[in-house]
Parts: sequence; structure tokens; C-alpha cells
Amino acid sequence: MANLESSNLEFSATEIMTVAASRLLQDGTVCFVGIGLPSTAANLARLTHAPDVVLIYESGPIGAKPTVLPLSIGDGDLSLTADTVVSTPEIFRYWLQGGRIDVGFLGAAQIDRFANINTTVIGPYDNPKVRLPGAGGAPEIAAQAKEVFIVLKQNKKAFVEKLPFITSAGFLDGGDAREKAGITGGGPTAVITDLGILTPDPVTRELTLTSIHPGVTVEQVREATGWDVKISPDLKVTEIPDADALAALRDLQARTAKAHGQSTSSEG
Amino acid sequence: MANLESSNLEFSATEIMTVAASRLLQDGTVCFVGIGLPSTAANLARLTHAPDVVLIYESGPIGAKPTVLPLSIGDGDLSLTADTVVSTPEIFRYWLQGGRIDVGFLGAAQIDRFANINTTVIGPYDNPKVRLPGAGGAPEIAAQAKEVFIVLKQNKKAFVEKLPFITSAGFLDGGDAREKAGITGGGPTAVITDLGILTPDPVTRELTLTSIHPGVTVEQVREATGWDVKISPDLKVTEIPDADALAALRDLQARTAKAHGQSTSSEG
Amino acid sequence: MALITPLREAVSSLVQDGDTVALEGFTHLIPHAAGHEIIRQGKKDLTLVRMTPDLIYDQIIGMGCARKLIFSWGGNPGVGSLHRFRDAVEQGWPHKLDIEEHSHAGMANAYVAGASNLPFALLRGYTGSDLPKVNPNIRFVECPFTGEKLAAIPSVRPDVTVIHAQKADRRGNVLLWGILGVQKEAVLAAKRSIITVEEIVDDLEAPTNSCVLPSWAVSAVCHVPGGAYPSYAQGYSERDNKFYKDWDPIARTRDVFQAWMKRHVLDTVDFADFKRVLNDGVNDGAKRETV
Amino acid sequence: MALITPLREAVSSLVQDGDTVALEGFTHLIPHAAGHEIIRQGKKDLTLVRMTPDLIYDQIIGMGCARKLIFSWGGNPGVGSLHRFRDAVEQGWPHKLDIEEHSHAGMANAYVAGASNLPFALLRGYTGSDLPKVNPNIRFVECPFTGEKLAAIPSVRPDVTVIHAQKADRRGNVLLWGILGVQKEAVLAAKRSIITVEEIVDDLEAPTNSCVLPSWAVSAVCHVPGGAYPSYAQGYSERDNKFYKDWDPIARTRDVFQAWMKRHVLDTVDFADFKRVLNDGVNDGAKRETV
Repeated sequence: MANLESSNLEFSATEIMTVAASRLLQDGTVCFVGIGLPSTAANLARLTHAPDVVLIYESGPIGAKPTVLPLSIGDGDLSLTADTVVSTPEIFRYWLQGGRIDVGFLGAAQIDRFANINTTVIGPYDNPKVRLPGAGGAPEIAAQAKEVFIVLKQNKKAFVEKLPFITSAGFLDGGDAREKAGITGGGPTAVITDLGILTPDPVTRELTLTSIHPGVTVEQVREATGWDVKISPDLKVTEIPDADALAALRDLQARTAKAHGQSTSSEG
Repeated sequence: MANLESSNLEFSATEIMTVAASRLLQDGTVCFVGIGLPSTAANLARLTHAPDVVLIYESGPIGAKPTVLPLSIGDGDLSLTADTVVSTPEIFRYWLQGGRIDVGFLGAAQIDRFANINTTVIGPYDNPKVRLPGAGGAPEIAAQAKEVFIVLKQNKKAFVEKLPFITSAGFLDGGDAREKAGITGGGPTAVITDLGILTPDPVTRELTLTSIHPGVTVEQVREATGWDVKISPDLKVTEIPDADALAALRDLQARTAKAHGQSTSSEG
Repeated sequence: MALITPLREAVSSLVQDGDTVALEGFTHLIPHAAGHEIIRQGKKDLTLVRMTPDLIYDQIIGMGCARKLIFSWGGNPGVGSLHRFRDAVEQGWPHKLDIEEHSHAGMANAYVAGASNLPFALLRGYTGSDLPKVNPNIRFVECPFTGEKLAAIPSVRPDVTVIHAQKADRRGNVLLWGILGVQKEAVLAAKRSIITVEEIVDDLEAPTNSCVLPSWAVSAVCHVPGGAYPSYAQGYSERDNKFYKDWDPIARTRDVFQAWMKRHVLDTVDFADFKRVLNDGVNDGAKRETV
Repeated sequence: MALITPLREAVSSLVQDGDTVALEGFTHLIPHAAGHEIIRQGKKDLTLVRMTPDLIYDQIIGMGCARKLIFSWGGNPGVGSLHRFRDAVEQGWPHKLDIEEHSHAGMANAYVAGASNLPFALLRGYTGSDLPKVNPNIRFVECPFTGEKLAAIPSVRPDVTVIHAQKADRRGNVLLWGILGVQKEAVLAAKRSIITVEEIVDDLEAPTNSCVLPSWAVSAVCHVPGGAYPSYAQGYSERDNKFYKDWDPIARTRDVFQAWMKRHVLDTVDFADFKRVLNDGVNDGAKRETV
């Protein structure tokens, strides 16, 4: 019923990406949240189907419940609404490395077919074409969270055949390469884009399109991917955002824009 | 003048030991305090000539200003009067190992001529005659404080030719053995007893009686020492406790006895 | 999420024979009620971990629950020896007790390493001490940058850590304050945890950067007011220094100890009952004195 | 004991050309006023350390004060690139900038190791990342108990650490709260330290287990209300998100950047003067718009 009603809704590609990412977060999950799209999706989950999701930010807040989206990783609202605020070393030592994070929720500048991430440089490291911000918390989040969700927009600049630099490990060369390297966390289980959702093949660990957003064609996904992307034989169509989630997302973004005086879709 | 007046005072051997130990603590010094006699002497210093001495206890209080002597290392009064209370790991990591302690103030069960300390066992380790409490914070306090004061009563059971167990390093085998072992802190600079004060020879590092309490004979000191103790050619007589210090000490102990319902001279 | 449950059930379901168990609390907030419950339930073959084994471990060791002790200072603070601990080490009564002995700095770092999911703790420590000669778990590693020699000891990773705290809220979030010792690290280093608390409140009212253990990082929260006795809980109770002194003659002889433990622990149903019997005893004594 | 002194004197006497300097603050409490003073005094050849170099380091790097940067994430949070930082790395303008690049976990642990007087930090980290290929200061050591391979990086031990905090008392004891980042570790890891504060009070009124830096562990305390601007100080000011957005076009071109820095920093006498000029500029703009 809800679907029939909400099928009349209009939504943007970013909105379905955000809502789809949000849906993957189960209630009660302990989530290490990157700023930008991951933070939007995680907070949307908290405000809709997962009120008891625990949001941890690398700046120190544990159990943050921000009323507007943080522009930066250390906004005051995160501290004021948290169950507790610890030091940044403690976040990385006792909570992330300690093995207490269910889901690491990351963005990325570039990704490859094995869900390795680059946020460091485009071009050679010593003579970069574009110097990106760098690793931040991602290498250890990607390695140590029990599973990792990655959210980014899909195009050929971002989805590349070969990364110039692996900042954070996905499945490395695929297969059991990740385990062989001694990485303990489970690794990426979903890459959510504005076109669909890719999940790693259980054996080869190659990203496979398993869900496509309504109105998007497989051809569009191929066009936006820098390698010959695998398509699941059981390809599903992503459930469209329901009216409640969409309203909650728009409400959150309106509150945020009002508080910050700008859009908050940029990452950083 | 003060001396002439106070020479009429009567005081116990423990009192002169405590006051003499207290006098060595200079104002503004950062002092890591062991419980028992060291704590009494350090607090007496704080209440008399060294109001700005900073007392750190291994349980976590930094800048404790207890109104009565703590019976144990974690009494509530330490926490309530401190500038801040941190975790025990932080005390040992950031403050002691961090190199921020001017004076480590220790007690001991046994000591040898190079001011090595035993608080572990009497007899063989695997088949002990007497099982003592063990190391506590002493090995790292003895190694890492810029200098160390040791306060204990002098007798042949305590001042021994050879320790059954070195819990905490003084000057090891003497000379530059301590530096050669890679120990960074300066080591013991004074051993204060109920008979006098012993300080390490600048070259051999052997403890030498450099001050003797009034009324005590050198023969008494020899009798109370398990090795042929060196006597300084410049042997001084310890200044007797002045009336103010003695009054402050007795007042502190009376307040403490009232608060705890017992004497607090026992160590632990 | 922490289960809010009676102490008896928490100990019964979370502490198994053969477990490595840490009861922590540095003078302050020592979980005596939980220690009694471990004794009452006759747990066996425990490896006990604690920086400062004092009365609580004297009782557990004397009652034969432990096969090994990992520690750094064992005494009755401000009073003297732990007679049951010494009897176990010196005479093997009631049976042999293995010991693994460290310094406080070593133990504190080992808890930090455990909480940080590291296999070992790195510290400047033990230099010149004989402890590395008697403890094969004290080793040395080289700095890959400077070549300096540093001490390495295994992380402490208990099966269960037990602590006492001031407050929990109804969701099981826990707040403690004052002298914190190694309790946070001990809980986070352990697979499971039991926290007894003075009170359970609607709102923790925790200051921003205070020591909070979130409900989802704790196994069980048990409401045991006064559960640290004769230790104390800042803001709730005072340390009973007299109990520590009175313990000395009780623990000195095996028979007296066993009779005391039977009357006060084995024959009582819980910590409130223990305190009632203890008070009766004190009142009996008072009566005898005044007769 | 900390000296309570004007910021100009603190920077002049405590920051030397060629020093390793860490200005820390994680979004919250970033010491912008001190950063300006370093630029104003024309400090040279600095090795800058900071987990999240943002506007404050974009300015210092763009003004040519730094020869090296040790960092883990360099961007304008929520906005985009640091154009001066990128220009230095990509084009060597105003001169070459060496970089030593880590992850946040690495940097945070390196500060902890520095505060702990250890030569290196031990962590599970960097596995599968290309960072160890480009940073020879990321090495690996073996656990002497389990044989596991763990990452090792050198401690951060700055010559000077600079932070901003909420309060100091008249003796120079400092209290901060809210998002603490790595500031305590950064101060304790350094040989010298400068702390700018919102206010100086008679009594800190610090909660028992709050983040206090005792006066004797600090070199200088400087009273600079609003000294974190455009960052914020919880309880005192809000982050000026607009300034972060406005920075993007200013930093994008060398000329505009240099003119802005001259007008707002080099030609102002202190941070209050900077704010006055900045406000005049905003008011000018507002006037132009309404004309």
C-alpha cells in the first residue's frame, strides 16, 4: 500500500541513494560515521526505522543524536547530544581497534572493483595531479569495523579500473586476499550509489550490481563504471523511498540548511 | 633562635625521620607519593614549608591536598581535594613514564648498600619464607622519577648485605650500572631513616651516612645496618624538628587518627 | 545492551568455572558484593586478575576458588599482609596458587592493551628489577626507529570483568566518578562484564567528558546499593577502615577464617543478608562488651 | 608553572624558526589566533603537525612558514579542498612542502606515545593501504608473544604544542570540555606549550574527572577570548560555517590569498584587530550590496 501511494512521489538520485543507504543500517547497530553522505544516511536511519542506532564520530562523541546534520566531524551538536564524549585517541584505540564497531560508514573519492578506496591522490603520489584530503580515519575503519558500507556517486572518474593509490583496503586483489593480509574486519558489504547497490561476490569479492534504482538502466550503470561491471542474474529494483523516509530526509536537510546557512551534501 | 627554643622539644625517632624526610621536599616539586611514611612526610611538607608541592597518587589524583592522611592509596579525600583525577593507566603513562615527576617518594621492606629495594619476597621466590605485597608502582617510580627519596626504619632485617629479590632498582651494582642498564631517572638521592640520612657516594653510589639524628651514635647506625656502612667524614647532625613542623605533624596525625579511628603509621 | 538483572543471575550466567576473572576497583568502588556471590556459587579454577588484590581476593583465594593470580600488589592497605593470600603462596593452602607478578605500570598498560585489542602492552618498565627473571611474560622488544629496548607484556583480556559503579540508567548506561583506577579499561578488555551499581536512575546526568560505559558495551547491570562495602562509593558511602583492621585477625587463622566465611557468606543469601549478619555480630559484640 | 602572558610574547619566546609545532583542535577549539601570530611574526622552516590541517594550516603553509607537514586529513571540512595546501604539494608554491602522511589512528596513537615518552606507537593499522609504501616512518613489528604483525610509527614529540581551551584559573591551570580531540596528548607530548583561553577565572570549577592541564605542565597561558574563530569554543561561541565557505574563493588564487592575508593578518596587530578588520570588510560588503 505504502508503495503504491509513494510511487507517486518524486525524488532525486541523491535522495534514493541516501534512503537506500539508510535502510541498510539496522536498529541497535553501532556505527562509525564518516562526515557527509554517510552521516546523512546514518542520521536518517536514526530518525526513522533505527532509533537505537549508536552513532560514533571520530572526534569523540559516542551515541550522538544531532538535531541537524553536522557540517564537520566535530560540531558542537554532536557533543551536546552524545551519551559521552571521549578523546580522539580513545575512539580509535578502545572503540574502533577494540572491535566494538558493527558498521563503518564511509564515503570515497574513488573505488575499484574490489571496493578498495582512494582518498589520497590522483596521479603519482610524489607528483600528484590532484591532491585529495588523505586517509583520515578510513584505513582503520575499513579494516576493523565488522562490516563497511560505502556511499558515493557513480561515474567513470570515481569507479575506476585501477586506483592510483589504495588508501583503505576493500578486498585488495579479491578472493581471500584481505584475510591473507591479516585484516580482521569483514570488509565492505555494500556500495550504495545514485544508480544502484553493488555487493561483493561471495567468492571472488568483485563488486556486483545487485540492485538498481527505479528508472535507471543497466546500460547507464555500465557507462558510469570504469570496468566491465558484473550484473547479478537476480538483479532487483531498489525499493523507492517511502513517504515517511523522504519527509524525514527533507526535514532534516531543511533544518540543517537553516542552521548552517547552506547545503550539507559536500563531503570533508 | 628557633633551634634554641625547639631544643627543649621532645620528639620520637619516627617524628624526626618524618620531619627530616619532609624537609627534603622543596616547594613546587612534583612528587609521586607512596602510601604510609612517604605520604605523611609529603603532606607535612605541603602543610609547612612547601605549600605548592604537587602530590600525585597512583590511584589517579593529581595535586591532592588531603585534610587527613590517606589510609589507603585511593581514599576519597584524595579525589575530593585534587586538581584533577585521571585514570590509573594515565598516571603511569602520561605522568610518570612521561617524565613529569620530580621526586618519587617510596617506602621499602628491605634495602641494600646501593639503594636497591625489595618489597617482593624474603627467601626464594618459588618457596618464600615471607611473601611481601609485591612491586606496586615502585619499579617504575624508582626508574623514572628525576630523583627518589626512600624512607624506612633502620635495622638489620631491613638494611641487608644482599637482597633476596630486587623489586625496584637503585644503583644496582653501583658505579654507572644504573645508567648502563638504560634507566633514565636519576635514582635515589636520600634514604631517610629513624637514625639518620644516607646519601649515595657520587662515584661508587654506595649509601653513605651523611647525617645522623641528634642523640644517635655512629655505633648504633653500624649495629642497625647489615653491611659495613660507610660514614661520611663530614657527618652532620640532623637539624631537630622545629616546633612548627612538630606541631603540624602531630596535628595531622591526630586529625587522621580521629578520622580513621587508628594510627596511620603502617605502610601498605 | 546490558541486561538489568539480579547479581545472583549475572554471576551464575556470566562467570564460568575456569574463567579468567578481573574484579577491579582501586580502593574505591571495589565490587565486594560480586566477590561474595562468586564464593557463594562455589566457582572453581578461576584465574584472578587484579592490580591490588586485597580483602576481596583474600576471601576468594582462601575459599579455594582460584588456581592462579595475576597481580602487582597484594596486601591489606594501611593494615598489613593478606594472610589467606600468603598462606596459599607460602603453604599451598587450601591448594597451590600460581602467581604471575607484575608492576602497577605493567598491569595498567596490560589492561589498556586489552581494551585496545592489542596482543601486548609496550612500556618503559621493569628495568633493573628481578621481576623479568621470575615472570616469563615480561619480555623486551626493540624500537624499530631508535633501537631502544622496551618492555612488552601480554594484554589482559579477561573472560569477565566485574566492577562497582555509582549509577546506571534504565537502559543500562553506567556512570562512575572519583578515583577511576583501571575499571573502564578492565571492562573494555573483557569479553563479558558485570557492573553492580549504587542506584538506577531515569537520567544519568553525566558531565560531558565523564567516565560513562554505554549499555551496549556492558553485559549485565545489577542494583546492589552499598555493594562495595567495606570499600566505598564516592557520594554514597565512606570506606569502613575498621573492617579492614578487623579482617587481620579473622584471616590470620584458617579455622577462624572458614567459620567467618560460612557464617557471613556461605550461609547468607545475598549481600544485604551478609550486612545484616555482620551488623548482628557487631551488635552481639557491643552487647557482650556492655554486659 | 604556566606564565600568564600576552600571546605575542608567548609565540615570540616559545616558537623558534625550525621548530616542530603542533596546533591541535578537532573542529572544536582550533587555535586560530595563535596561528595568525605565528604568521605575523614570520616564523620559518616549521615542521607542522596536525591530524586535520584545515584553514589554519592553509594560511600558515600559504604564507611560507612551513617546510614539512605531518598529517592525516587535509581539507576544508564540509567545503572541499585546501587550495594553499594543494598548491604547495602540487606546484611547490610558495616553496616545496615535504609531507609525512598517516591515518587518524596512526596520528592519534603517535600523540599518545609522545605523551607517554615512548619512542614509537604500536597499533593495528595501515594494513592493505599504500601509505606504508610512501611513508618510511610506517613500519611493522612482531608481537613477542603471538607473532602477530603490528604497525609502528614514531611518536610525535613537538617542540611546541598550541591549543585553545575554555578556561584557565589565575595560577594557570587549564580546563577544556566537549570535543577534546588529541589536545591533552598533544600538550603532554611537547617540550613547550601555549594555551589560549576564553577566560581566566578565580576558580576553574572543574568536574572531578574532567580534562584539566595543571599549570606546571604548561608553558604559557594567554587570554584570547574568541581565539578559536572561525572554529568555536563550546559554551562560548558557535562555529562560523560561513567563514569556512568564504575561505574557498579567497584561497583559490595566490594573489587574492596574499592580499587577504596582508590586510587581515600582517597588517593587523592582534586577533581583536583581525576581527575588527574582518567585520569592517563584511560591513563594507553589506553596504555595497545595499547600495
